[in-house]
Amino acid sequence: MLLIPCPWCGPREDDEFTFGGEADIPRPTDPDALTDEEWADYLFMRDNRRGRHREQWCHTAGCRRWFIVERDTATNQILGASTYDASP
Amino acid sequence: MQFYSLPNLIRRGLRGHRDWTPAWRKAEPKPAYDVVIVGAGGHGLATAYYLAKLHGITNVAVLERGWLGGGNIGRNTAIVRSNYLWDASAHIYEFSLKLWEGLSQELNYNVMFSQRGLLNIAHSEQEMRDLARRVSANQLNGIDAELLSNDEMSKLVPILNTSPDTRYPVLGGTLQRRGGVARHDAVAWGYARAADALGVDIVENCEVTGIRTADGRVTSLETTRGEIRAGAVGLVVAGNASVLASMAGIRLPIQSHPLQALVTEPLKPIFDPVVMSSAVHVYVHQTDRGELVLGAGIDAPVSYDLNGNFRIIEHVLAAVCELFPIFSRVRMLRQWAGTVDVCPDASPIISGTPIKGLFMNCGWGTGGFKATPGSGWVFAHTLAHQEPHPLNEPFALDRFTTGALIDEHGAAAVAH
Amino acid sequence: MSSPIPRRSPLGAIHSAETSPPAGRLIERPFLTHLNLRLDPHDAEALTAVRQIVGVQLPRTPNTTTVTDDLTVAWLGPDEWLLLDESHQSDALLVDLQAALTGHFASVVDTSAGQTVIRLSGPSTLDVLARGCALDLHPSVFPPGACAQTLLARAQALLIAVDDAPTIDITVRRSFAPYVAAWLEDSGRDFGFRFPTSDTA
Amino acid sequence: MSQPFRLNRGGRIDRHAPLQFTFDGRPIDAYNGDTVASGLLANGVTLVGRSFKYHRPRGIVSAGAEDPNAFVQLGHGARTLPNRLATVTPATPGLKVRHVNAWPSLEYDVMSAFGLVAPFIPAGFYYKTLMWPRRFWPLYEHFLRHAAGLGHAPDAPDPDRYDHVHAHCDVLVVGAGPAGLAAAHAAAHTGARVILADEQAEPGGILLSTCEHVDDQPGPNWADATVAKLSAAPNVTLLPNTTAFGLYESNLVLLAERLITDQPDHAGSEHGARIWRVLPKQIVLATGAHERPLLFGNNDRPGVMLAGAISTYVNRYAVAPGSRAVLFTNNDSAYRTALDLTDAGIPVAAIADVRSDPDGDLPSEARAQGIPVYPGAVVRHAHGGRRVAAAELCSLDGDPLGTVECDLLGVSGGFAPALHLHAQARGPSQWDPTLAAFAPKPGHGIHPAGAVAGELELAATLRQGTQAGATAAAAAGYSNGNEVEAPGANDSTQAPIQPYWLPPGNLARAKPQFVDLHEDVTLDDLRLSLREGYESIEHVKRYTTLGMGPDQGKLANPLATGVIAQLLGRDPASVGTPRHRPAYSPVSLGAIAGRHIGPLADPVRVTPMQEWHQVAGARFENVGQWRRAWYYPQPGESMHDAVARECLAVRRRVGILDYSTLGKIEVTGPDAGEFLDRVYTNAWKRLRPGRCRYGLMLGEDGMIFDDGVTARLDDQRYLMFTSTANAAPVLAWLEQWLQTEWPDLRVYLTSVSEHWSNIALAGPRSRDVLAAAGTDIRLARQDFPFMTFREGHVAGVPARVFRISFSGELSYEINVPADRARHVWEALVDAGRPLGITPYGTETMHVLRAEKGFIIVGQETDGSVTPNDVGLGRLISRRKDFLGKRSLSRPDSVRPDRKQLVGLLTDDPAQVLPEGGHVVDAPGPRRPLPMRGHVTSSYFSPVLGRSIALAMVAGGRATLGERLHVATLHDDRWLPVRSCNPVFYDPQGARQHV
Ligand SMILES: Cc1cc2nc3c(=O)[nH]c(=O)nc-3n(C[C@H](O)[C@H](O)[C@H](O)COP(=O)(O)OP(=O)(O)OC[C@H]3O[C@@H](n4cnc5c(N)ncnc54)[C@H](O)[C@@H]3O)c2cc1C
Ligand SMILES: NC(=O)c1ccc[n+]([C@@H]2O[C@H](COP(=O)([O-])OP(=O)(O)OC[C@H]3O[C@@H](n4cnc5c(N)ncnc54)[C@H](O)[C@@H]3O)[C@@H](O)[C@H]2O)c1
Ligand SMILES: Cc1cc2nc3c(=O)[nH]c(=O)nc-3n(C[C@H](O)[C@H](O)[C@H](O)COP(=O)(O)O)c2cc1C
Ligand SMILES: [Zn+2]
Repeated sequence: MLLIPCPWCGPREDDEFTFGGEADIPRPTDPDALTDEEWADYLFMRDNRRGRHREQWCHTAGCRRWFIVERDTATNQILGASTYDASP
Repeated sequence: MQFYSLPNLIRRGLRGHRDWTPAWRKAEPKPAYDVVIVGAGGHGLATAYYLAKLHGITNVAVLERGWLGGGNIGRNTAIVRSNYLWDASAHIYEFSLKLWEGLSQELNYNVMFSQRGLLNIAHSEQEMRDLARRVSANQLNGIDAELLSNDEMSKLVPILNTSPDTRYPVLGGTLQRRGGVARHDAVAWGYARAADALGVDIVENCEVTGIRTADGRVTSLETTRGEIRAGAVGLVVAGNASVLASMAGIRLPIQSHPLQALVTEPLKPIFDPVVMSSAVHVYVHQTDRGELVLGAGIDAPVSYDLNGNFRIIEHVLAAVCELFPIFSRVRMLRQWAGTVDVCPDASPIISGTPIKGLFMNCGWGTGGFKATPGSGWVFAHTLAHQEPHPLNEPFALDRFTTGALIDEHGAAAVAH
Repeated sequence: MSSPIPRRSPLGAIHSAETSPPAGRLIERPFLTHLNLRLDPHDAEALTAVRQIVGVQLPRTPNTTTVTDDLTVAWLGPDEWLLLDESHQSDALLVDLQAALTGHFASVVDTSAGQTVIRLSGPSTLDVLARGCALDLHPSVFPPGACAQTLLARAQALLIAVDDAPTIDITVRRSFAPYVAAWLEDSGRDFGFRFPTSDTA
Repeated sequence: MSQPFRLNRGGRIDRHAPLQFTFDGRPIDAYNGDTVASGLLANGVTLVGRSFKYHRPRGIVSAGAEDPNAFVQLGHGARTLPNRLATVTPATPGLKVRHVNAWPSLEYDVMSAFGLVAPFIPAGFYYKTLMWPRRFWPLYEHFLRHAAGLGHAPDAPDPDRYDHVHAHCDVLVVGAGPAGLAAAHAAAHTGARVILADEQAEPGGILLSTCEHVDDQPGPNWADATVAKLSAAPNVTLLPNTTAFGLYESNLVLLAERLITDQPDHAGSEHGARIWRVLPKQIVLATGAHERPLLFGNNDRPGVMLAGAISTYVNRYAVAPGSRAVLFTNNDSAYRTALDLTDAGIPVAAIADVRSDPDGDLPSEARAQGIPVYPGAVVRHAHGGRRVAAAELCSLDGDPLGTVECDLLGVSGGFAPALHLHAQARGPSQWDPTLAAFAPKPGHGIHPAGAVAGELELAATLRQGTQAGATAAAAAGYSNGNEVEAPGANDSTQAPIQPYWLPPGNLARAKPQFVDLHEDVTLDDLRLSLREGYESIEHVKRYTTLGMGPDQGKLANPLATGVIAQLLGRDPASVGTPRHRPAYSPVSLGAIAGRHIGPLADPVRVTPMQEWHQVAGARFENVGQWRRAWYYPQPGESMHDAVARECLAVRRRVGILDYSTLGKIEVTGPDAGEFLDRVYTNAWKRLRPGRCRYGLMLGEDGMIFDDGVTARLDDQRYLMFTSTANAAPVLAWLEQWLQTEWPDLRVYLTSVSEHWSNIALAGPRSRDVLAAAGTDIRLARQDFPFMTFREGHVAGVPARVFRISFSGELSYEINVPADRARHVWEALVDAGRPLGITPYGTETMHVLRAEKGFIIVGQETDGSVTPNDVGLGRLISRRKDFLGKRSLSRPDSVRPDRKQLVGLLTDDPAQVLPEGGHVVDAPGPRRPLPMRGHVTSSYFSPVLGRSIALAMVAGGRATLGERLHVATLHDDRWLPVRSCNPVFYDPQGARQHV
């Protein structure tokens, strides 16, 4: 069980949250301009890092905000959290 | 290789079992091999075995960072079946199931493959439709599959709560009689022993830390026991696939998640078949030792951490007690987790890569134990010929570019 | 401008029944006006407009409420609030707010019929809730005036600490109300909590 | 005397509360305060079970949760409890205790024949044999299965309930021995919130077993006084009978509280157990240590016990576990047992001490009492069958020192800290050479104190406990803990232990020597395992099953580490122990499931019309958590009849459907239209207020994710309908894009699914019904055309009415606030009665939409279907980007032979195709047979008087009219069909426009 630090509500148990996968995968501004390979890279390829991992979480059962958590995926230690606009 | 048999057991028993020799040598790594397999899990060891046995390639090393068989093969719920929906999956899993049927004899190691039958439960009309669709596809693919009513389910597993007013009513289900379970550790040990006997070096406590390439071709591996040159490299590291691939600059469509399982204390026999319910993420069977082995769905977040997750266990056991009311007073003995490598379409990747000589076998996620023999067989073929066997051709990495996914989430739903 | 048509709360007749003290009370508070308010917290003008209508500031501290005689405003998110109005002037409040916020990027949505409030009060309140709520509701952490959206057993709920009886108001979605009520009844049984009737007819 | 081995003084039992339980039917007299084990011992019952593999006779080894042998079955029927430890089960009146794993009786167990062939069935024998003939495996397996297992599962559902509590505290103290009590006391003093849990019924730990004094009073008295103080403190929760069984990440600790009702024969429906889910700020671990057994021949004979357990039985339970004892030790603590025995009048015939010169306080005292001490001596072999009869002593060099008669053989190989919880969370440990065991490294969120920290002296333990309590409280923010003074005790000194693992020289040949008593793992098994290359401790475990029993090797693993290290000539630290995992002691599945079973298994969600449906006789269908009316059979009607009647009613007159479960999201803000443009395949900005449009939502992979109608309420507000199952996922999906990718879009999303109930009126007379129910909305076709919506009142209730249709008929979807929906529903039914209004359920809805070729997401689609595949390519806008668009031009998405939606008509109009059945070009016996696709929906259409089906068929649209075949599922038949346009009824769509 992870305690996820919601930037607004504070640490809460993980079943209040939805995991949203790796952060920092911006949607391409012009998908039509991409090759199939580039599109596949955006769509499917992931770093899936063992260690420091920036990821998206949503406090689904709470404030419904999406935010970013940094976590060590080898130990599940939470290293920090930040909001999308950085000003909660 | 010392032959395992009852007479030999008795003969050596009379001498106090003093002259048994190691099942596999503790090999020291040589500077170079024709083929290096990374990962001494079931798939890696099977690959090495078939390379040596069927393709005559014996200058092979299997490198394992820890003790062999300590990855997912050592922590899975051991369910074996072949009733997959899509043709490509059905063919490779059925091929694998046929290998299972002679595996103990092939390896001269009793892997206790037990075809006790496998049931999938449908709890809703849509699930019933999905199961019917799968049974129909299985039958036309030559895979044994039966669609069962609630009554028939109840006859096969009388302790299943099939009354209509439970929270998860059992509307019906499917049966694959040839499905079952095997003794998971024995599979790793059996392949290791058989591969070793054919000359394969199994190098434990040897972690791969880097992959070297030159001119777009893999040349050697950096390991905690020195550099090892390789003609070809097969990465078969399950949950760690992305980590290894990244050493070669390759990104994979894989996310690693913890998957939980648990066993109860041993009990006298209660029921025979394996029972699975994908809607409530439960699968359960009773082992030959008498414990109930229970599995769950994956933890949502990506993680390589092997600690158990109690919440998942709570959910699973609530569903289990609802489906099997008499289990309520049985006790959980131990729970653990593995790291599973999940592809977006819940199908594996058995494929070459943009780097010549570097091959991947991963993405088996929550369901690769059953594929161990088949996967090793086709991967050995792929490594030996430097091109895929028709059975694994659909499982190439480029399907994520073309979009030709083999989506086993949908109607097949059940992952194990 | 209340409608002549009788309303039905998700827990039906249960709401009128009470258990005798001291064990505690478990009642439904049906038919409050629930308004979901969204606006940009940086829009000072909009904030003022709202305050003029509801009489209090919108709480800006996460997980807190502001309260007037018959209105509670609960923080739901950095740009989201729930207005719980007991005055039965639902339409008026909705219309006034919508009018006041015209021209602002804001939304006021009536969710009154979609949720209900279950009030739990008495010395064992926190013991009952601890059976299904993972939050630390100890008064040192969750004093009167605090609120939190969280899970209660397997339902989402908004908890509001009302007073130090303690009294906790639990706002749940309509279709989850029977489950939550049954769950509270089961958990509260050991503490004497009971809905005396359950004729939801 | 009924309890021949009951001492006539002392003990914590209540001699005024006698009770009787039975063991295998035999009455056993005992007292309140006894465990089943102490009761059995008091009555001279020493044979309590048979071992797992060889079915050897086994007795009680310990007095606690670490026992490898004392597994029994409690009670019978639905309330039976398999595999419970006699050593921790309180004796209660009438309790029925039975042995496990022996047949026909404990004394004469046919399976003990396994003992005869033991030499041929060593660890892992089954891997080497039972392979031929191949087809015999099921037979072998049947035999193995029946030989294995322990107790029996209950034969009926569990009548008990189980409680769950979430708890928070500043300091959780696990273990209420001297260390834990002192820690709790110090922490509580600071005002911190403290929880103190101990698995035993009585707090006190080792103090209850020994004769030591604390603060100048007998240990038990001090424990009682401290407990009294703690229970009076408002900030302390005391939990006896509560085992901490798991320590997870985030410092989540799971406790299982055994309630008094956790007895097989209790009546009523009280809780059987309570699970505490504790999130403490700090943890003090004071779980003590487990005594280590020693190796010698027949070291498993009943009567061979841990020395500390002997003290416990004597001092705590006033039971003499034997009448003449021999002790075998490598440390001082067994001398304490010798003195306890002597005190109780039980002669100690010999103490064999591995150490050449035992000369501490305790050994000296024992010698002074005249107990024969053999230095440098070991037990080589235990004689006796169902009970130990004598111990054969010899020197470390193997020289015989004589055989000493005894019926009790106490062993002590030192103490291994019970660091299980710490280790479960991967807390670091280190090899402590003075203990010859692993001890936890502090830090890592826990404060170890007492024996678990390797501290074996009482005075130091009390100081350490006090310190740990204060430190933990300080770390949680309560800093005045240092004011508490540690309780005092006599400082005694113990001589160091001399590790004794592998019996030297020839001694190791004595057979059999059990390392793991539960799993029947012998020294020879370990040897074999290492010899065969299974060398890693984890390999040894898996190959021999070391530590895999219900006791999880609490006694065996610490011993095995040393033995293996010595066999391999390695440092024990490098050998390690098998990984610790929850549960420390097993926990019942029902307790873990808690309340989430039966009626509270999972929320059942119903609409405001639920009771009306029930009264109307509806049958229900589960759709996710929702329970929806499926069809409304009238007396004597089959499902088929009812659905046919409902279908025709809609097509000919009018039907009414409760469609409240649909998801509804208000999309508000200046950029709402732009937002919809990005998430739907078609265009929205130009939709005029008051109008509705059907939309398709794709995943970024281009596959259909959801569909539904969205209406434009006004300039800046849209109302989106989602499918029932996707209500929550769609909202989450939209929020994710809005918040993470397009924060610049000024859009707010609010779910109104539950506020608005949705009542669908469908059929040619629906307009008349709506008018008759009373509405201020003008209903004439030109005033309120198809695909528009109006706001107004229906039956006096404010309503949003949508002229949309999922049946292809004239239809109104009437949204009203849920608190008045039932009123509106009844008003419509009343108004419609003269017109023959018919309530219909989801099944009829499915038939009607299938007649029109409308898809259901999740039935026609399965996550691999594009809009084009289901013939909705026209909904794909070319002029804008939207989620998933790029994926539609990938090579595989444009293959001409993709599966496409078609209709199928059977040659035999009465034949309804099996849903899920596969479509082939030509039937044949060949397997695998190439498949073209499958039937997604199949019904008998009453209005058409024939069967219809929808199917996904490869390249289907190009081949309409083709002859195909569908396989049946059960009887190997082939049903000939023709493909056709998937719209079977009213293909022009005229009826919905009227
Ligand atoms: C709880 C659980 C239940 C499951 N249940 C089932 C089931 O019922 N049926 C089924 O079919 N499947 C099941 N699976 C899935 C199945 O276990 C896996 O798909 C399969 O075992 C993976 O293949 P493997 O055995 O080769 O992997 P592994 O055994 O994980 O082998 C990979 C090896 O690579 C090694 N490695 C990793 N990194 C390095 C490195 N850098 N250098 C050297 N070596 C490295 C690892 O140590 C490991 O030994 C389950 C999995 C889990 C976790
Ligand atoms: N060599 C020796 O003579 C020797 C050996 C061992 C202990 N001792 C003496 O005993 C003292 C030990 O005191 P202590 O307080 O450390 O240990 P203790 O054994 O007195 O107390 C430990 C307590 O923890 C409980 N416990 C263990 N695991 C638990 C779990 N998972 N959940 C709940 N409860 C659990 C046990 O029931 C027990 O009551 C030593 O300091 C010493 O004085 C002496
Ligand atoms: C099919 C299966 C059966 C198991 N049965 C037992 C068992 O009877 N007793 C036991 O202690 N562990 C059992 N285990 C769990 C293992 O002890 C171990 O926890 C698991 O393989 C994961 O390894 P780890 O705990 O060392 O990480 C079983 C595991 C599997 C996969
Ligand atoms: Zn939050």
